[in-house]
Amino acid sequence: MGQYLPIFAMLILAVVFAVVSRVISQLFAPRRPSVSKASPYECGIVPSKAPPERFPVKFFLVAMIFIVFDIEIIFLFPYSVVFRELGGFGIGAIVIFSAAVFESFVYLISNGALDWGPIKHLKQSDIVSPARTATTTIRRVGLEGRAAGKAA
Amino acid sequence: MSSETRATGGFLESGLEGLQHNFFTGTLEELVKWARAHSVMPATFGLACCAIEMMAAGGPHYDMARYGMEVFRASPRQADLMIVAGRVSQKMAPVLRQIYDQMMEPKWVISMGVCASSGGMFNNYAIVQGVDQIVPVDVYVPGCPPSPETLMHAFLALHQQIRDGHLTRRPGEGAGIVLEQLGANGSVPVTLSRS
Amino acid sequence: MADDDAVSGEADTLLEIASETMYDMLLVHSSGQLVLHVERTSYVALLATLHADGYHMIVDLCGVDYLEHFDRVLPDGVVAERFEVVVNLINHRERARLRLRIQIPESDASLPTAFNLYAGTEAMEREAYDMFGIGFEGHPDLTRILMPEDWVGHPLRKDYDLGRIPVQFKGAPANRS
Amino acid sequence: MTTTHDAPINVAQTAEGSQELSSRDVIAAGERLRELGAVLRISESDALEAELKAVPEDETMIINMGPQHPSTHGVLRLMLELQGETVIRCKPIIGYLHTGMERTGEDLTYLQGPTNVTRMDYAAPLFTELAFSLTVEKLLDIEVPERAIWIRMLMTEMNRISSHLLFMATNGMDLGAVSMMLYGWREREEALRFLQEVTGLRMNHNYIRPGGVAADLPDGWRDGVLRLLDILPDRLAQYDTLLNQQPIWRERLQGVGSITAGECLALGVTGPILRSTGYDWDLRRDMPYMAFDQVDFDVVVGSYGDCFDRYAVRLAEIHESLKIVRQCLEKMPKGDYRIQDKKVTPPPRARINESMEALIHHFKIFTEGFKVPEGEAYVAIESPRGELGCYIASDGSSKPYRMHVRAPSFVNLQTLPHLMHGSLVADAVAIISSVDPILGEVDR
Repeated sequence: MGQYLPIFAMLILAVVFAVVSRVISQLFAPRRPSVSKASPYECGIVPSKAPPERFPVKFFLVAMIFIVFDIEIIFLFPYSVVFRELGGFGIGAIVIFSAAVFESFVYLISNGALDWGPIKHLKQSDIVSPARTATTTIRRVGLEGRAAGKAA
Repeated sequence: MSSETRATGGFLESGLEGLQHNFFTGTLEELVKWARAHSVMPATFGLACCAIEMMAAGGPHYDMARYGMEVFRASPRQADLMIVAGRVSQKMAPVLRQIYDQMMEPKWVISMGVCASSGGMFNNYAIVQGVDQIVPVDVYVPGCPPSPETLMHAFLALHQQIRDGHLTRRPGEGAGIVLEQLGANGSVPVTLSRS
Repeated sequence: MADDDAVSGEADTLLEIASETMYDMLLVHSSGQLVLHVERTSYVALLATLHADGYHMIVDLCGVDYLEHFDRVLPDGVVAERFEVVVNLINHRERARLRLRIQIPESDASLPTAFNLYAGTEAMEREAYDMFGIGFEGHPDLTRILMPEDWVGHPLRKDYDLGRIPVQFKGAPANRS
Repeated sequence: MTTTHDAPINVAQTAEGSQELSSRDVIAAGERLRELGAVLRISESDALEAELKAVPEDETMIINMGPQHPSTHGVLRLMLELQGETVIRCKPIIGYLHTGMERTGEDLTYLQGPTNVTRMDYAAPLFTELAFSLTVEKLLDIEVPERAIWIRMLMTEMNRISSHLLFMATNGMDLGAVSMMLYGWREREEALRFLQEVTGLRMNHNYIRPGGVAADLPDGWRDGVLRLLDILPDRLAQYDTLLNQQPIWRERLQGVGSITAGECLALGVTGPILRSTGYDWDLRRDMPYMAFDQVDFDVVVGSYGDCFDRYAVRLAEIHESLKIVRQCLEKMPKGDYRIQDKKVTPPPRARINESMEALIHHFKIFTEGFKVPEGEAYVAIESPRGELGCYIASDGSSKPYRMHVRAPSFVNLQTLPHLMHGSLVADAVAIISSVDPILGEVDR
């Protein structure tokens, strides 16, 4: 039991600090609610119509992808604590498990789920390439274009 | 918080301002004022040429970070100082007022440059002649544009003002009860206090 | 409309001094620059000719209110009106600039838009409308651009009060609340 | 302690009615096509295809990238119609910094004019002063002495360097490279130090006046210039290593907001944006003014016309300006820094005590101002953002009858709807920063 004492102490300290700072700032702060404070911040413009509720599906797609990989990490945590005792068998199991998840990751990347917007189709062309640096993309046109005399 | 809008009610309703000034709350008040003075976060409200000098004050050479102010918060929710840096046009006035209203108390305003303070050299139809017609201003900074050193002198003046201000209620200020008194043109809020 | 002789101004200045023409419009040399005085009716046609001749960019379009300066120097044959729209064009190949001055009467202050040929004039025409009240027929979005939407009057007109607040000296009764 | 009194009643609401972006089913078909990027007369079939591809109304959201926004370089307000993260339509709404400078210009004499116009483009104030002074000198038909021409060129090129350094700083910060802001400002302070040594002010110098410059170069100005010429090149090399090899920097800029030369010419765009499309047009070289024909430098031109090209063009233009500054240093002639014409230039202060005419001239020039013959003129120079022109119509009095400044940013802003069509919101920030508008000169 004794070995868990520091963890409990830290837990209590964290809780106390959170509660105290929350309560004090709540109590000490001057409270002057007003209509404009309640209205959403639109860069200084008083919003005329309510913000829409419909959100495109792409945002939920990213959330789904996150959950898939989050679960993978959760399974890795307990493994990492006892991986010495499990030895070869443990490594084999984890490799199979992560290969399965990694396969879905590869599918996602190839499908372009994470490439949003115009960059998707530009990737193949040489517009977006490491070879193109600030000095190679410009060309210096000399003075041959200069008109002979002084134009009006 | 100047006396004009004294908070009413006790500790629970209006926090520190509801308390009477005595030995304990006095030291607490000093601590709060010290904390506020040294971590003022300006809202980016750069309008015109003064905004460039304000950014220069934030740059490495003049380094506003010495006074704990280099974090420019974009949204008024997280800012407590609005530096009106530049000339305020008639079209911008309601926007400025909306940003000011959306800032949380305690909040201060620095009117940077002569155009913000008094319309400057543009005494015409397009410019609000002095931003204090729209928002209450704490520190006026002269100069067109004020050099970063002048702006930093304004910061120090603001910090001094914060430290000299009153938070808890002083004995002479009464209970801060606000009544509606029927004045000449409609009812006028009056605070019952001696000061 | 204009025959395409594209006679450049310099060539025939030496010959007939009286009144040169370029694209059949009255040409004037104003401090070393070519200025064409254009009729309102033939404005769009001239723009089409100029566009074909290489003047493919309208650099600037602005209004001028000549309320207090009707007696300005104008070549004969041009009726002085209250408003004037000044259009600056540039020809990158021949490195030449050309300025068009179009007289706009106060009674019907309007001009056909140049947006269809030069898409860059959209904002400039909105500014001329906002500041002078000169309407542009066929403009896709003729609204105010610089002043607030509910602003009354056109500020750059000469009869528009500057709105100057008298400077308050110490002790002077300040009219601020 | 702020006195928070309630909002004054006359503060109108912030809505701007018909100037704002209206929802797509309200506006007419032609207007909708125009705002969907079909502004530059694409063929009917493409226009129809753009129309069909348009997304049903309720899936999109019109939001405000409003006047007070960290990345709109001042008080530019953009109304964006977003479908998820993709920008479908964009409408810039300007006027939030309208100062009525053209109207104020009509009440100031020609000597006071530069103080008013210098506050238009506050990142490069000397350029507007130069355009104003050149126009007045063309109206007066006077020739400025040789030394004044070269001083003006030296100072404006130094101002171009400080303006492009400001672009480097804000462009980096807008894209998240906040340390770029520190480096950009560090170099800009060096340039401002030299400008302050000569003109006495960091900004809004009022140094270039009709008839020459306000004061001669202080002695010891050569080491100021040489010092700058030594430290800047390797600092610019630091920018290269800091930014160019970063995949994030490349992905945020390459292929974003690209425009073709034809679209630029149709929209009247000039300056680094036009040059980034590969179209080499620079007023300093093609229609040389002052002494730019005796100075050799390169015009830098991009290849794809996207944000990365604009960044590269401006970075290279700093090197070109350094080249010009070095040549100005070597070829600086001796002589007067202001035209000796009594009617235009006030006499030196000491002369006033000695001679009566000097006193009269001084008095007349500073109270009533010198008279400019009747006429009108338009002179354009190459400012860091494009062609900056000043059109003055004078009625023979000592105040300009009409003073209009052709601001490059005002016209360049019209490319925003075109560049942003179909890009992400994050790209919108990169595009605004690459157009580099200065709202002081946009709203005048």
